[in-house]
Amino acid sequence: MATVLKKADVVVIGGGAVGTAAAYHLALRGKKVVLCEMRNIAAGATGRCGGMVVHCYGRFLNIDKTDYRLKFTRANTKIMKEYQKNFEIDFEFRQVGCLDIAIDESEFNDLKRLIEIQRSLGDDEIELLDRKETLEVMPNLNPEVIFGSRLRKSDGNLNPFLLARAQALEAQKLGAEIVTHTKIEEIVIKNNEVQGVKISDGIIESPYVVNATNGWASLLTEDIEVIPVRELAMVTERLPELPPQPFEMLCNGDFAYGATQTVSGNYNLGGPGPARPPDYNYFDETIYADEVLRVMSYIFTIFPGLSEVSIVRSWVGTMGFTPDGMPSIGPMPGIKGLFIVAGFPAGMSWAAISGKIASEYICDGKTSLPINRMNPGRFTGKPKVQWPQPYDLTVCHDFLTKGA
Amino acid sequence: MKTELAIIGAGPAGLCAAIEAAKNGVDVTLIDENRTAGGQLFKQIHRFFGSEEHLAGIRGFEIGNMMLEDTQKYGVKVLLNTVVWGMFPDLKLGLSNGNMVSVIEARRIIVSTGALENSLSFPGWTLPNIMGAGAAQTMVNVNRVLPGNKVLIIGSGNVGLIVAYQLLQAGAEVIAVVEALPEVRGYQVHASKIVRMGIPIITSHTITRAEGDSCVRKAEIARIDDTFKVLKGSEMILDVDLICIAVGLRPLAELCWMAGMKFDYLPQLGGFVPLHNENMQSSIEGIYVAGDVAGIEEASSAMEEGKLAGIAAGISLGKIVKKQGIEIINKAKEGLRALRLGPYGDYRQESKEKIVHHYYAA
Amino acid sequence: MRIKEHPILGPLPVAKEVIIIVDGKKIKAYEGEMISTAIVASGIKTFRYTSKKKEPRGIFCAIGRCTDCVMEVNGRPNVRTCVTPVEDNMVINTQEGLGIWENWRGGG
Amino acid sequence: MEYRRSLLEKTNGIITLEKIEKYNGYPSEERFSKGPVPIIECIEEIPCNPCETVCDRHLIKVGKPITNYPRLIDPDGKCTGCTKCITICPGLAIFIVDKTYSENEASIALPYEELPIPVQGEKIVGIDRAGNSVCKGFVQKVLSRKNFDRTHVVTIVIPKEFADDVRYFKRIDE
Repeated sequence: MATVLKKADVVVIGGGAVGTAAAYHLALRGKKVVLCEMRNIAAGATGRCGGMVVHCYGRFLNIDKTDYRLKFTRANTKIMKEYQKNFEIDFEFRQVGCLDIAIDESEFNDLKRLIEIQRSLGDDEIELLDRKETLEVMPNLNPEVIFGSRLRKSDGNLNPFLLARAQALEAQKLGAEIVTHTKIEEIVIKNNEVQGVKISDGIIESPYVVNATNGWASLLTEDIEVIPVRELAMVTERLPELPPQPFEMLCNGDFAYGATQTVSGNYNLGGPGPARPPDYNYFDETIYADEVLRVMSYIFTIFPGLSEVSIVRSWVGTMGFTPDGMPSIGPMPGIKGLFIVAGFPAGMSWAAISGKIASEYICDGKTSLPINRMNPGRFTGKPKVQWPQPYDLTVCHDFLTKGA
Repeated sequence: MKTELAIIGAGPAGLCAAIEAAKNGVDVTLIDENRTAGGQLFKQIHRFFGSEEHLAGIRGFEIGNMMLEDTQKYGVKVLLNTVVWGMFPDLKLGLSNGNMVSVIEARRIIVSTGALENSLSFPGWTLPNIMGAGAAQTMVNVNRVLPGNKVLIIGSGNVGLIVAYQLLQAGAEVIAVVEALPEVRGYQVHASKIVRMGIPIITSHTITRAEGDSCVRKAEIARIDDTFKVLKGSEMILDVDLICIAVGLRPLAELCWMAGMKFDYLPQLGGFVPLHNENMQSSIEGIYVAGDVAGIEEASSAMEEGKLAGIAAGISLGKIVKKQGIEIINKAKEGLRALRLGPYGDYRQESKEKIVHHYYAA
Repeated sequence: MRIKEHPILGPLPVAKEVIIIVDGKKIKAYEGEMISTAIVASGIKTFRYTSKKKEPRGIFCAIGRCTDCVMEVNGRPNVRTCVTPVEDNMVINTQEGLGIWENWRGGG
Repeated sequence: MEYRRSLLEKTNGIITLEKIEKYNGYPSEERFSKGPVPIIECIEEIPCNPCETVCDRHLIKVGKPITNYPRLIDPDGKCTGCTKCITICPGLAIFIVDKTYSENEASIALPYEELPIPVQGEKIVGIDRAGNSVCKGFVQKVLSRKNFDRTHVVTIVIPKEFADDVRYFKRIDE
């Protein structure tokens, strides 16, 4: 029998923005929390993303659930504003707006239709801008390529490292224990009830486990089916703030290329980095020359000024998608004590509220917001989604937008 | 663009690797981000140590000129003003020259990107005219401009001692060389030379503060005990207008990290060093490392390691007959062994053996 | 100041004179030499001021690695002056913080 | 600057005659009486042997490995004072002392790589290994040969009793 290293009320797996949020909110409710992170705080997707806060990510996929999604992302923004009042670390959250750019007439018409649906579902913020209006908001864009855009002024960005570290620090102040460089070998379940987690030198006993490992979630809990998606990211040298400064651009449908300027002036650039043949390993964090050139040149067609700017570093991050594009947040059906918070294409817009919901469920058995549409077990028993191979952009674009 | 052997960094190691490989029929592309090749050679106006095979007794920049001629003689393709911004797994290199970006594919790669000077933090350390000793050496010997007239040097290793002498040669007044440990770190001959020329070497002392505005004006040094604690009351204020930091170098191994090489942490060789075997093959098939990037030593060892890597790459490409190649390799290894002896060499030999051991154990 | 005569390197090599404009002042330079060389030769030690604390910074590594010597060159900030050669009537300004991008296509 | 003296008092790294005698050997007065003698002040096992290879009369021995302490092997005074060893030494650690220069004077040939180059007959102050001025003297000869590769050999003449200590000089007018 493996030795029991320690006992906890809740073990949170994953040291990203979502895991540290869960740890904080659970500690806030007086729970004895142990957070285990395989590498270091924010070493996974959190530390590799552009830090975008986008209240309604993507286009067609789940457009019908706009009102449902806005409840969560607006609540998320409210919580982050509270954080800013009493957290020691400033995680640089700013609402500078977000432009979702149409690069041809058909995309512009799509945006027009999408906005009508969004408005009909109570979204009073979203605005449609034609080319002139878009260029007034962000003059540095390439007029020959821009057709128009969708603007939400309440979107913004933040420093993802600092968000995760801020939540982790506040959780520690409330007694939570953060254990890094500790890989979970398995979630220990006996007759469908969580006993704790197994790590290299023993067991941490706990009646509750929160799986907040996003892209890696299915490795610990198969049936929840979170698909890892490889994203390439780059950062430029520091530039003065570009007035006015809505940031991130989503274009080319759901396969977003993006550019977002941080508080310290660097531009974070991002784009899809499909896994490579022959083995299509989505966790492959090495970088390939052709994908760096592709993402750079695509963004430079949209934002030509950046082509005169030096790229300082490039890296790869692993996002988590679910087959239907909605996150998986909720108790794992059939396993008492296992709570899932994973599958976020836009994690920074959901992290704080997901952590709070996890703590509500574990402490009160119910949640302040309805999580019925995000039941982690909704894919159990269904045929596993075969990610289209070879994984090329156009095929995946249709796959994601039209659903499995 | 394709090449058989791409070499990144045209310093002593890169130049020797290129020459040795090209001399034996390998198609070599030597890449360097600077306008001229040579790396540290062209700021080293002193004579090299070692033996005849190490070109001892010849000044660094003369050796540099000789090697530049050899690169032309043996048909090495030299790409200057070209930055390697990425080393990718399938032996591909991302190049940029001006705003022209391209990718070159190689069958073998040698990384000889050299080293960067360590800095030292103390109140005021970011003031203008507080710079690396190697930086001051570059300004004086390459750019022919004297950044300051009253110089304080921190660190009494060979770099600190040699730069003190070379600043004096350029007409500056060197106020003192300050060393934290109780004894001088560099060669006695370098120390004797500057002491007889009136430059005091103050051991068991360190810099505790620097003051200035648009340029450093004052430096405070103080005695420290063997736990590096400042002894109150031992402070001295010196009037300076240039402070040179000579507290060691570390390998410039970003490309090695990017390619996913395995590393070892060896402070005696400058910190994180890419694992390699006795023929400079790194932990990634087809990629070799040579010179300071594979562990901080001096230019003479960098040259020998360059030869080693150049020939090893040539053999593995099938372009150099094994028997003949092995001869050159053994000669280079003898050269290295001779350099890694004595109080200044033993610890390097031991560390290098540890790296090779970890290479095979990894 | 420039080392006109050096015991080992000999006299300064002959080079074509060029003029660079540093913070509006004309300064003599020699073709092919680095911007930082001409700047240091003219007695200037501060190349930029940091954005947050406005502290003066100058050359540190002189091999193009540390970016402490960056200045605005021909309207573009963050140019590493220790590895960028001078050109005739180059306009060079001490960089304040992140600098001002003048004729930048991406400019606001 | 008043702290100059206090700094000099604290200096470390001074090479001493005892160490030179121990590692490189120091000529006897009897050997000195035969003419110019190269003095090698290289007391560490550093990998270096150009002094051995440059001497046409093979009077300097390092051997294998090249970290051996260099030693002059010239009991019968074959050294002609050609000064090749002085200018090849990467550490500028070889001097030629000739105590037969005159009745109470000795000459010291030492490597010089600074500007301005001294002129024959110039008045100088003899400096010892610790940087102290110990005596007066004059510049007897300045050799500036092409194959010396920019190291000049300056021979100074000083009172004989300082010949074992003076290893540098400064001009009087400085």
